[in-house]
Amino acid sequence: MTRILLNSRLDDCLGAWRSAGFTVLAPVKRSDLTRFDEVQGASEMSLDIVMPERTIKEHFFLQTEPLIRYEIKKQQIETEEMVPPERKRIFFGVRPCDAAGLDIDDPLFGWDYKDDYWFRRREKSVIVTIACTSADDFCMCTSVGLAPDSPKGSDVMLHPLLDGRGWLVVPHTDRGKALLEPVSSILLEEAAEPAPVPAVPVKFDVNNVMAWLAEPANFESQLWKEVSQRCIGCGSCTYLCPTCHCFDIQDEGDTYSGIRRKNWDSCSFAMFTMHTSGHNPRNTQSTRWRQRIMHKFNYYRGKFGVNSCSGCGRCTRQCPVDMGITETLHEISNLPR
Amino acid sequence: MIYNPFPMRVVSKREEAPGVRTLKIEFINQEDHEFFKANYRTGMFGLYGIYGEGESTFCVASPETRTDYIECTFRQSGRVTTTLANVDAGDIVTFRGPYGNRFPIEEFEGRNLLFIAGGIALPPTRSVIWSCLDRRDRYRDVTIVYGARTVADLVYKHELEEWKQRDDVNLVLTVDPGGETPDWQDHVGFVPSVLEKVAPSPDNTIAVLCGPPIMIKFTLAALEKLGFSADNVYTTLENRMKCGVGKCGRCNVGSTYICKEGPVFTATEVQAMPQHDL
Amino acid sequence: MAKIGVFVCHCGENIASMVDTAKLTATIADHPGVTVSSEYKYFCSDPGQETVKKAIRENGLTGVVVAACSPRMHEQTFRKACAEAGLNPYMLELANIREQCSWVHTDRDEATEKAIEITRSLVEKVKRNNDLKPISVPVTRRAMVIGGGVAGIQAAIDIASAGREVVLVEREPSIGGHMAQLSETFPTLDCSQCILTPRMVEALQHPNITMMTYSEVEEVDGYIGNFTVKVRRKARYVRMETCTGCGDCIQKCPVKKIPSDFECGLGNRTAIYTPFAQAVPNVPVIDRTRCTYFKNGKCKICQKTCQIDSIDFDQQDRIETVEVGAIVVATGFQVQNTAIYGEYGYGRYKDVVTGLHFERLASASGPTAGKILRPSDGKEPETVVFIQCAGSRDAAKGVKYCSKICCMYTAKHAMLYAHKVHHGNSQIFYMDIRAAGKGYDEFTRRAIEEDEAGYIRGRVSRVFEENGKLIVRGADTLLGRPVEVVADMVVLATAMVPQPDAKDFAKRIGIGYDEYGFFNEAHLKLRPVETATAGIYLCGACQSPKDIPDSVAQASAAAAKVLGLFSKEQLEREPVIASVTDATCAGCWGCVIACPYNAIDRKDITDRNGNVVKRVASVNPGLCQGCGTCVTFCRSNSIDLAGFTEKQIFAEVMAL
Amino acid sequence: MGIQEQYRKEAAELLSSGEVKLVIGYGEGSTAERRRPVFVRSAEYVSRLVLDGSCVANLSSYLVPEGLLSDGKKVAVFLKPDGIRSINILAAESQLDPEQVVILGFDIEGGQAAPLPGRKASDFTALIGSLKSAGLSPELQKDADRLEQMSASERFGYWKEQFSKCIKCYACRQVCPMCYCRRCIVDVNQPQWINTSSHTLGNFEWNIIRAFHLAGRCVSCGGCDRSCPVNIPLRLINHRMAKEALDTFGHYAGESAEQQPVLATFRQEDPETFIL
Amino acid sequence: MSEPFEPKIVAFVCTYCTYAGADLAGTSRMKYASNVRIVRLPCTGRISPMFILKALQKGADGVLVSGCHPGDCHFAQGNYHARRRWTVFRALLAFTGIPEERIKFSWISAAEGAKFTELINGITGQIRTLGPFEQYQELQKVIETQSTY
Repeated sequence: MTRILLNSRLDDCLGAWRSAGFTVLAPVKRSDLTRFDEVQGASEMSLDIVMPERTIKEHFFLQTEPLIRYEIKKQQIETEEMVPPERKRIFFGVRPCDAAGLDIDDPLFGWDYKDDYWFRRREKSVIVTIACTSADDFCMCTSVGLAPDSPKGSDVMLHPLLDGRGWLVVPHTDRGKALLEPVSSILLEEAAEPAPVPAVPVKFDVNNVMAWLAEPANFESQLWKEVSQRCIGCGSCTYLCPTCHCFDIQDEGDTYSGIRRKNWDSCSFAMFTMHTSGHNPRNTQSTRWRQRIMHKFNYYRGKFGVNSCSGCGRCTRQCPVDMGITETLHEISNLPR
Repeated sequence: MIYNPFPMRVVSKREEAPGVRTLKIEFINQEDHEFFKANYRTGMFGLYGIYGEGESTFCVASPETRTDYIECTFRQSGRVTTTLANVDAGDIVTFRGPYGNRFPIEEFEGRNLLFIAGGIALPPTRSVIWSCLDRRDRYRDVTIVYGARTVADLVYKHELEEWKQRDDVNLVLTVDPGGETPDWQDHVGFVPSVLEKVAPSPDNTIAVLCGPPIMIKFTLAALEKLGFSADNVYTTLENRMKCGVGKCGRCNVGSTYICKEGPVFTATEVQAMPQHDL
Repeated sequence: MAKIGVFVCHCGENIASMVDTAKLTATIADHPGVTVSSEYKYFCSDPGQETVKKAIRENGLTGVVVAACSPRMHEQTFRKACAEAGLNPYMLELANIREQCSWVHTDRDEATEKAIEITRSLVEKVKRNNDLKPISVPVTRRAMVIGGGVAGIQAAIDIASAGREVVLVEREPSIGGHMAQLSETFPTLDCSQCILTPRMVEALQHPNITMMTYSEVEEVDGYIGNFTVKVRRKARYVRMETCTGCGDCIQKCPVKKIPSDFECGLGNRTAIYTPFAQAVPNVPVIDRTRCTYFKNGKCKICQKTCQIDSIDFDQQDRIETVEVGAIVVATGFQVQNTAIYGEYGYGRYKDVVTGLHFERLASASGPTAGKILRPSDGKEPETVVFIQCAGSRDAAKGVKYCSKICCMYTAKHAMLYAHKVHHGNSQIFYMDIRAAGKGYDEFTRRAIEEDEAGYIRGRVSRVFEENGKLIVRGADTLLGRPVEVVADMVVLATAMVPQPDAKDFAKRIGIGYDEYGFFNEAHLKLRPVETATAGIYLCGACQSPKDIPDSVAQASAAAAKVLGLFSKEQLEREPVIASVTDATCAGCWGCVIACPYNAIDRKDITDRNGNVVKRVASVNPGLCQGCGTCVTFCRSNSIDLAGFTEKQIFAEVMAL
Repeated sequence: MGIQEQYRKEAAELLSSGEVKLVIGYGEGSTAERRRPVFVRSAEYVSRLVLDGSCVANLSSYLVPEGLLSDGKKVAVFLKPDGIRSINILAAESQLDPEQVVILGFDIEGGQAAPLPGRKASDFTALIGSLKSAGLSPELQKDADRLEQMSASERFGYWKEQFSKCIKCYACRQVCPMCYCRRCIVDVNQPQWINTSSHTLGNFEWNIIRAFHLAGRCVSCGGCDRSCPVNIPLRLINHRMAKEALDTFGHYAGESAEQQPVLATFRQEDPETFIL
Repeated sequence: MSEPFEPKIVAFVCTYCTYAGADLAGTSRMKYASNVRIVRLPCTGRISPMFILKALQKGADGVLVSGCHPGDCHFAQGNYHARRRWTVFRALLAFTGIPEERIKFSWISAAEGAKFTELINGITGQIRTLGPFEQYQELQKVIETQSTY
């Protein structure tokens, strides 16, 4: 027997979770943009899209995170750490690629020094994924070893039913199982057939890519210049990426008081690695693009055993000049060897 | 949490060279100080900050043998360093750290030490130098080769004088051609070429090398020519950092997080990194 | 960090009665960076200033805020006090809690609160002030005067007599300008040449004046105190060094029928000529376009005639470079071409002439030897009609402005005519009589009352010929009826207009001009002889229509400005000037275009091998006046203004 | 011969004759509708060039950065009239020498690419003049009018919502041919005029100041608007600035390579109805 | 009812005309509302749009920008340049929903102490009626608070 959540019972389900103290976030379309935001009911959700333009990353790793409030007094400086509230949150309707992204970043935020801004939110959040039933030209999860229904990073995965009545509900973690408890009465227990997942073509052979990247000589390959020629050096691919995690720390305020903030930053930006001396190790766009690819498919894996890409395809989908990881990796994997 | 720095009080400020200053700062809170004393080892760095402007990364220039305070030396260039350069005794600044790895000076025991530094990169070397000189009996010959662009650009002039006076330290000073003053008694020439003249035998000698990228490149070549094994040459990398704790993604060179796996590396390790990312 | 001293002044009761100074002092004392905060009855008094100085010395203050009156009142006082105490005078700000607080508010709490905010925000500003040093610009103590009319001559003599070298540049073969063409001058009726020529000779003989006649300024480079001027010395074909001015060559020159410009075409000159008999220098020039030798390769009579071999047909124009510290522009005016008034028949009827023609006719040295004879037949005119505002104050056809001198010279003409042709009848059409000036109104009254000039208020609609007479038809607007005067001669009081090449010239030397082409002064009222370009001054009619007394007065004023500049070897300027950050300048040159003072140049940045790597804007500290327009324009924030830096203003605003 | 073939041929001739070192044009994108910038350095690759009604990007921005033109050699670039205007502004602001830019001009009419005669920016002066007379886009004006009709507070609410989406990825800036500054105002940190953090206030400041910096310079190519990954209607705000420059100062961005910047010049008789 | 709302008004003025005009208001002992804070600059040409944004961030409910009348600029042209910038920037602010009533521009000469007085009183009164510029101040408040999640 499997458990089913009917479309018609979704609001009840959300209600039960909210009564249990959860805040529910789901994809919401507003002002021509879809992103995760707090919802009260199912009608606010936009679930029938391939994926929202913005990832759920921004709810764990804020685009601008206040760290410390400071006030400069005559004899001393008063400070107050701005600790994120530990709020119980449900992310409902996450795509598997975005869920996997969180999983990929966990080791980075956790190694050695633990970034509580990430983990306080991470630990109190439950990820309810909906397996994909559609994909577009940019989806590439299958190329990075994931799939439209991979459970990586999901606490609960919902598989849309073939008959469209609702979802098959599959918990994948203890946290997921616990989440289903307050709604057990709402879920049906019956056999049901899930809708087929879309066929997402494999766009490159990731093993080929990894092998090529690991070869030190290829660091100096001409390919980097060729594939990055039209890159304009904006940060949209990094900011929309579910796994990119670079940041800057900035003080912001008036002359006496302000807030130290942790802000998204991007390895695409020219100033990112500029030394105080003026020396800039990555002073061209091609070297910055190389860093991005190398970091995702070579270095990160070396440190954390996983590639820093979950195959959502946003980098290409929203690239102003139609570039992206897919194209570069496709080029690499098709190189004659 | 992890980005919260220790408040520090400025004890004194010293003008080292044009635009270069040294701050001596001390902990305000006892427990912070205890943490530092327990964890600081020579070679580590920290983020020095001032609220309202931000943080900037430099090494801890004071040795691990003197942990009552922290000294840092920096060149005034950006927003943070410009403000730090203008603090006075009694002002409050911040320190986050110590971060990174260390020079394995226990392994240096019983060996000759060759310190090579250029310009503003004496501070990290100086931390190791004093850490060793304060336990002088554990090491054999100590040679210091220090060069700067001009005589005015030499930092820690009073300590250079002190080392010069010591019998157990061989101090070699040099300035770039054209940077000498009329009364300059020491060498004139670039560090690598001076080094080739004055370097001790590579046998049983550890070299510690700090300087700007171009100097490192030529000095490594000189050391190699002199017969130093790359495993016996240590250096520090000073990449741009924001977090200091392996998160912000800025200091990476290849798969190395300079802030966590560095900043101290052997020449062998440095040579294994992608050179064009340095 | 900063150690700021704040000094709260009571200004007797002026401030203290409305602002709680004790509260202000105490509140500010608690502000970060404030080391001293004290109050006193009068900080501007000697003991008050001593208190400030003592506090600076004893506490090693890095900045001072005096909360008192307007900086326009006592900024200099306290800057001086700071300097005397060893603090850079620019590390001072005045918080204006009197004029802009205690005097204008009625609620003590509100005023106090405001005073605290003003003072606090200036504390934050002064923390970010920088040590500034007055800018020293070396001054080449030699002036150039461009234009050798009466204004130029006066300016040159004044400067030279004060012991400074002057280069006087005149494009005609002789100095003298329009004044040399005049017969008598109003309001005294003394002979123009009689009073001018001694000045011309004085200028020529003055040991400090180098005269460059028949020369034109091609290019001006540099800035106040340091101009490099390229002057084209036009080929005279007569050797200045040897020519004695005997005039034999002129007598023998076979080309005799060239209409003379000086005589307004009423007389002739030769191909080798001096413009007039009293020319200074009295050295002829050969008009290359008319000279037979230059046209046909034959003649050289002048050369043969010259006993001291001063004719040199091989002379070429040459460019001479002169270094000067100041420039006086005195390039004068032109008479408007009255042909635009077809209805007045100028150009069609020989006896319709301009005022300047009349001057030549009335001049003792003129073509008629001072007799008023009409050009058509050389007869003495019985009736002369003068038409005023023939061009001036006429937006439709002429110029909008009043030419200022026409009322007076028309009155003068009527008088001269009456004196020379006793039975003559003069009728003057006028719009108003503008006779403001010493002795001017008396002068016009004299023309009317003693010399019986007939004044008809109204405009002339048409002048036409009938039976050998000129019929002047117009309206008498006072009587409200048409009038018709039968005249033998009509004199048009034409407008004074800028030199035809005035705009080009202004661009070449870098000064502004108005819609007509008159040069712009820096401030119409307060800086009337300066231009917006520091070190370049104006005098005479190149700035606006003027009579002789005004031109001469302005010339002496310009000379005084030049001598003021030359009173020191170094020019000290307020260091409130802009500067460019080379590293970030994108070289779009918006600042260059926007700068009202042409103070921004393009500068090449070269690498070690001397290759140009980029070009950036560069502010010339000698020219920058510190308005900050460039700073605001600059998109990349690559320019900043000392004294009002971005950092200072940011802090000031963010502390409010 | 269709326009695509014709322009491929011309590109090939320019390259093989050595007149240009590079042709910047459009190529196939990752989907059927998408076109992407391509860089062709040899005549043998001109078949990569595509020219049709989907070629909308203003490619002039590729001419400015990283010293592409510093060797004095010429580059050919596919440009619509908006791009040609950009060349004029870049020339007027001394960012490039228009003699180095060979224009393969085209326009899109009825969804199809149509050739525009001319090779140098100055060849298109009459065309740009006629565009100026035709006025700004009525479609944009319609959208702008919709905003203008709101109350100030509603309009503030609208833009607050829009700017709250901004992530400060700077795609708008990076894609813009006018944003060639070596250091952007947002990167100025002494003082930090614009809050770099991408909270709504910081985003508001950033987008307002960028629009101000584009006043009289934006050619309404729409690059920023299309590039914005979070769909902020930047076209409206830039259109508003273009309208102000045109209506008030008669300034149409990129009329000629000699045009002076609207905010670095003035006329004494400029209107000033709002000044008390 | 609480106390009537007192707006915060920041004025950016040139030192040669409007600042002098404000001084004249003082020396003439004219009276005006105490809500205005004056920032002195050499010339209106120096007044950057950023100043206005920063004043709003600091909670200004109204901003006044003022300088010499056209033709009277001490620096000859600074106010002409400023006028163009204001025209454009004002349009931009209005388009983004910052009410025109809150951002005022004026020419006030050194002789116009009375005009300065009237203007300050007028603007203060007008903005007092409009109330605080909460919409903008809200943006600053959001920054200062901890994120919701």
